[in-house]
Amino acid sequence: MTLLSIEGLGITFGGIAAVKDVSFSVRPGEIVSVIGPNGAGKTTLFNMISGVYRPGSGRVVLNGEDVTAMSPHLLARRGMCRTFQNLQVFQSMTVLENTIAGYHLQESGPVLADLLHLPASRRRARAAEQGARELLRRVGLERAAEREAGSLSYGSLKRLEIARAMALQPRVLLLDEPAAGCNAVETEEIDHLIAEIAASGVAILLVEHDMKMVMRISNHIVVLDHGEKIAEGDPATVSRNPAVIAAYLGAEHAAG
Amino acid sequence: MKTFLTTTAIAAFALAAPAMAEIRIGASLSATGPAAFLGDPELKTLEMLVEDQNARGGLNGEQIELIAYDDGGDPNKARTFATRLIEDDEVVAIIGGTTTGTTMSILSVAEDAEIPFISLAGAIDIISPVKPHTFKTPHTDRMACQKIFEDMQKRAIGKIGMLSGTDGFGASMQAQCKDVAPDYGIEIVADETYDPKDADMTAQLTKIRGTAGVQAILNPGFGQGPSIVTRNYRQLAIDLPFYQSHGVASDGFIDLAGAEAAEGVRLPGTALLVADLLAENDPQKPVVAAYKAMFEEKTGTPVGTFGGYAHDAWLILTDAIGRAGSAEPAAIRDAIEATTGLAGTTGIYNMTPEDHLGLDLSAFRLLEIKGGKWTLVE
Amino acid sequence: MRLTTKTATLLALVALIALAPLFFPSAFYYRVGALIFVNGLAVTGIVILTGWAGQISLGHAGFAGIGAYACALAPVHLGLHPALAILLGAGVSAVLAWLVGRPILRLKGYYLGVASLGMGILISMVLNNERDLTRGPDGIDVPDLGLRAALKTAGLDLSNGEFWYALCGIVLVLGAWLALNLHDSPTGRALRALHGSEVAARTVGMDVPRLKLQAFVISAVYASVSGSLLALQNRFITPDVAGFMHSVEMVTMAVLGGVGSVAGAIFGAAVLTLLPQMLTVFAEYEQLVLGLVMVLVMIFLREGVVPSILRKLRGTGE
Amino acid sequence: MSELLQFLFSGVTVGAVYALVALGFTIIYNASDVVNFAQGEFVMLGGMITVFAHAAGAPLPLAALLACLGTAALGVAMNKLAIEPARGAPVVSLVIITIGASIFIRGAAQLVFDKQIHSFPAFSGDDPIRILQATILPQSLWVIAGAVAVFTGLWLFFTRTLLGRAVLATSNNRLAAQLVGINTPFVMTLSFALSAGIGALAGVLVTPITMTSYDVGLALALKGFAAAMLGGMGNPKGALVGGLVLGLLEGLTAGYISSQYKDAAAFLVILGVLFFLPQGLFGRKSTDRV
Repeated sequence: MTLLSIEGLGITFGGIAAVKDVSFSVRPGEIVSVIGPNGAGKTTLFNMISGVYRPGSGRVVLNGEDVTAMSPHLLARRGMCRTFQNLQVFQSMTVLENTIAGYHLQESGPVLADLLHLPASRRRARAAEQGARELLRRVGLERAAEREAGSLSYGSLKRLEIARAMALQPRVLLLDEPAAGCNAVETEEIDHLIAEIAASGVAILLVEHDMKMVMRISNHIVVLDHGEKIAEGDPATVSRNPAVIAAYLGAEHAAG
Repeated sequence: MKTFLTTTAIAAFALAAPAMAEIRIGASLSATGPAAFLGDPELKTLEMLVEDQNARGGLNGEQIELIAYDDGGDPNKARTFATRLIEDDEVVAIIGGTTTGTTMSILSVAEDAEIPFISLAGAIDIISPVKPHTFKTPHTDRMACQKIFEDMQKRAIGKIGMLSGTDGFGASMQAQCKDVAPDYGIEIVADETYDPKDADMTAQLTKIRGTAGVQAILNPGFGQGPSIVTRNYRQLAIDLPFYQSHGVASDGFIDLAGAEAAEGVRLPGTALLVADLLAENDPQKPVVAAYKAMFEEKTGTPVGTFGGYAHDAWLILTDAIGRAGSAEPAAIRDAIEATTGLAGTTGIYNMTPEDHLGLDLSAFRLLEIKGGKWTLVE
Repeated sequence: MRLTTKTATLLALVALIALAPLFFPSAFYYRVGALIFVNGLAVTGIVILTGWAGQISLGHAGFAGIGAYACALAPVHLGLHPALAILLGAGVSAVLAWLVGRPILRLKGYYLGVASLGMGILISMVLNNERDLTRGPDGIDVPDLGLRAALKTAGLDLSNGEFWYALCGIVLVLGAWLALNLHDSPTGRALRALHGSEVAARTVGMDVPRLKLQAFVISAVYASVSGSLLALQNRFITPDVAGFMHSVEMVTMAVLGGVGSVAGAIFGAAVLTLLPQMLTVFAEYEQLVLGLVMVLVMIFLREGVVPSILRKLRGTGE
Repeated sequence: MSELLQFLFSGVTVGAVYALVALGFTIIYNASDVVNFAQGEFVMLGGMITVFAHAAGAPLPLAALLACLGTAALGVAMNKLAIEPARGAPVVSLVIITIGASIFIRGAAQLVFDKQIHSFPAFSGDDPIRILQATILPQSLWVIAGAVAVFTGLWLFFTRTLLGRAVLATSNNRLAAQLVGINTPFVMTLSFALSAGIGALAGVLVTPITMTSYDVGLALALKGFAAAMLGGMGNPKGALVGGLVLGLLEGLTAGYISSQYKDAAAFLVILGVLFFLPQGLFGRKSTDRV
């Protein structure tokens, strides 16, 4: 059963097609990775799926509902959440508060109750805090809970973003380079975390540069080059695909 | 620099030793801000007169201490300073309120504390209805309108256009003129406004000129606005009689508008502007000449109507303290109310319990600018 | 930890308000205190809008103007008790903020600044020009609140200065309490989150436009009540209360003291209210010194006085 | 018809004043993302220094030159003493610094000069130029020419010169600009000198029309800021067009609708434009990169 399906998604910037006619689908509990050389359009694709950009063409269907270009906060209500390649944590808030923010949909209520500090408001906030502390334990940040997020290391921030996204109890989680900039130990921790989340039935869509990690944890891989899907399949199939090899080699030649 | 030092010395002194056997008089003036054009000469006048009075031995044998604050034209600040003058500085009387807004803020504080208060602002509301402790020296804007309309009547002008500033001065006079115009058989057929900081008023003037039947134009306002209007008047070559208000009654207006553009402009002014033209037996002549000489020597800038208001407030206050022989607020108040035949720069003051201004229309003199000089129309 | 920040702020505030009169050299200082509290209230609203939600407004004095003129006009024209007029003003401000906020809060940074500036100028222009209603730039009398007389018959005889000091102090504590409640509530967290990263806030399900609008409306109500208290206290009000300078003053107070914290903002209000009173000894040099103080504070305590000093006290160990 | 023309002349005169002030904002904004609220004081200084230098005996052109150079030096001083020491502070703190600086300059001006209103003779006399029964003053043409000249200069500066591009690069990313070898402190100093100089030039050109006093800066800065935002902050074309549009709106509203609400009309149009074009008429479009 398909949870998220991407149907012919495309967008142009200033007349140049950044992403062109990309389709694939994700099932619950599945880890689907999108790979491709730099500038292949992976993050742009993510931004379209998560409602940050409005696609020029195509559809995004979530659990049978057309959610194309829907605002991210409405997608969140429908169970889709994401992390960001260039970290979007709430820098001046504490680690705990960052995570509690992920519980926003559960904890938010009438603003008047918040202003008056009514029991209902406190109850909601307390429940969110308990959940957040539990999540921080899961990602190994419980000891940093009261620190200002801006003071954390890069790897910790990556985990914090995942914790915040998990707080939504999403059905679909989009992770944009969760291991970028992390050392081997941190990468492995994140690796485990992702597998664990998928095992609980969450559909995961991943953009990642660390090929070893991608090959290790993905059920399905989509390869983009110059904005177009050039291959798709399980890790073994994709890694033997000549078009994929050419794209990566070509990219490396160009870079070298 | 010297005035700065004295003010600082006085202010510092006031903080250090709050109870001295002196007559303490308070002032809250708009020495800065949008009404600085009025407040600045007022403050300079008061400082100058206090110094002069003390040099001549003070009043009733006591030295006078002036505690002056700059409210920047902000009514809220003016109220705070009024409270400070009464509660903290313990003054026996207050001069000030450069604008109607600041005056109205000081007024209720002074009335509550039963401290005599002499305002330097124009609006008629300040003294009508009469409040026991509040007086004022300038003519009301209503009187300015009447003086102008009297002259228009003589020239058989029945339909006029008005172009008023949107500041307190312009807006208040605009309303008063509209109110009294019917008494003089005058109809206001065009009624336009400008912001005091506007750079060009030809659009409004063009509109007024295009209104059918306009026989003259009246421009209530102060600051640079009326100068720009006057220049625009000439630019558009409008040949209707042109009236300004007492808000521009100073030599600075002629300089700014240019003698050529200001030629033929009429306005109600005070004796101060035509000191040299006054008849020898004019009761205002000595006081006007003395103030003019003193102010111009001291500051190097020409006198204007507004400094004159402060001068007259000072005159009324010191006259009252002298007659009362006491510096008790209640005694001063009673003495001010009994002021009779006191010649100031603005006019001859005759206060009564029903009239806390004490001037009539005769105090206004209708002036016309001719060849870059003020002349008397009568 | 977070609880103590809130209680500490409130306790310090209550203690200061209650004990300060013991040190007043004269009754005049009740007036200064009451002004500090009125300004502190408006600035607390700015903390919510600017400090937490990260949205700037250069037109909030407009709401103060609505609050002030509601107290001047509603008792005369609608026969409303002045106390109810405060509520009416707050209600009108809230509705106006809601209507205006929807389109302008889409704008960012300076563009939001100029749009809110335009809104403020439109309000002050109406107050200036609609003479028949507002009596124009020369201002209008405001009726007596009547509470002081009521207290007197109940046996509590306060001078005018004492009464307004106490009333404004109580309202400020109340306003600070509400704001501090909000800070650690779900809504407050969401506001601070969207300040940190709007896009991340949206992806965790926050309805960003709605949250911004809530902050805008709440801060408008703070400004409005502050304007009402000023008008009732002065018994007279002019359109200056809605002027651009007053808006800038609010923002300056907040930033100077520390726009991120309620305590900082109230401190900023206290400094900028007291400063002109202290600078009178400088006479003509007053403006010069005022400008200099602002520049120096922002250079050396760039996050505002209170947060910068707290940070230094805690040490830069982190 | 002649009325319409007169309203247009009035609008263009006022609009050119706004445009000149608005143009002064662009350089500092482009270099530092800071809207300098002391820009109006630069305009005031241009007028006041000229007035007092002229009164002291300097011929008008020399007085004007002195005013521009003196104000530019003051701009540099402001950058060195107030902006540079606060580098890295939040933008809102920097804006408060510029407000503090403007209060300081105004306070100094009232001491050094005075609180009176001043003017000096128009460059080419006061005889109006008559076109189809409408008239315009020669000084208005000077102001319009000044606005166009400053606009052209800035446009060439930002698009054709290495230095101008360095200014833009500094604003885009200060660190990156330093890495590619741009001397960013120098760029900032230059920006303040240019902005202040342009402000002073504006003051010199407009004073024969608007007159000047120590406190004219604020009102001019406010209108100039609004004009710059209408056009799109940072873009010289936006400043020029924004200023002229604002002036024309005021002139036409005063002429045909209500002089009382002419400023209201201007701000309503600004609100309307920003509703459809959140970056102003010619502002750069920015997208959040995530």
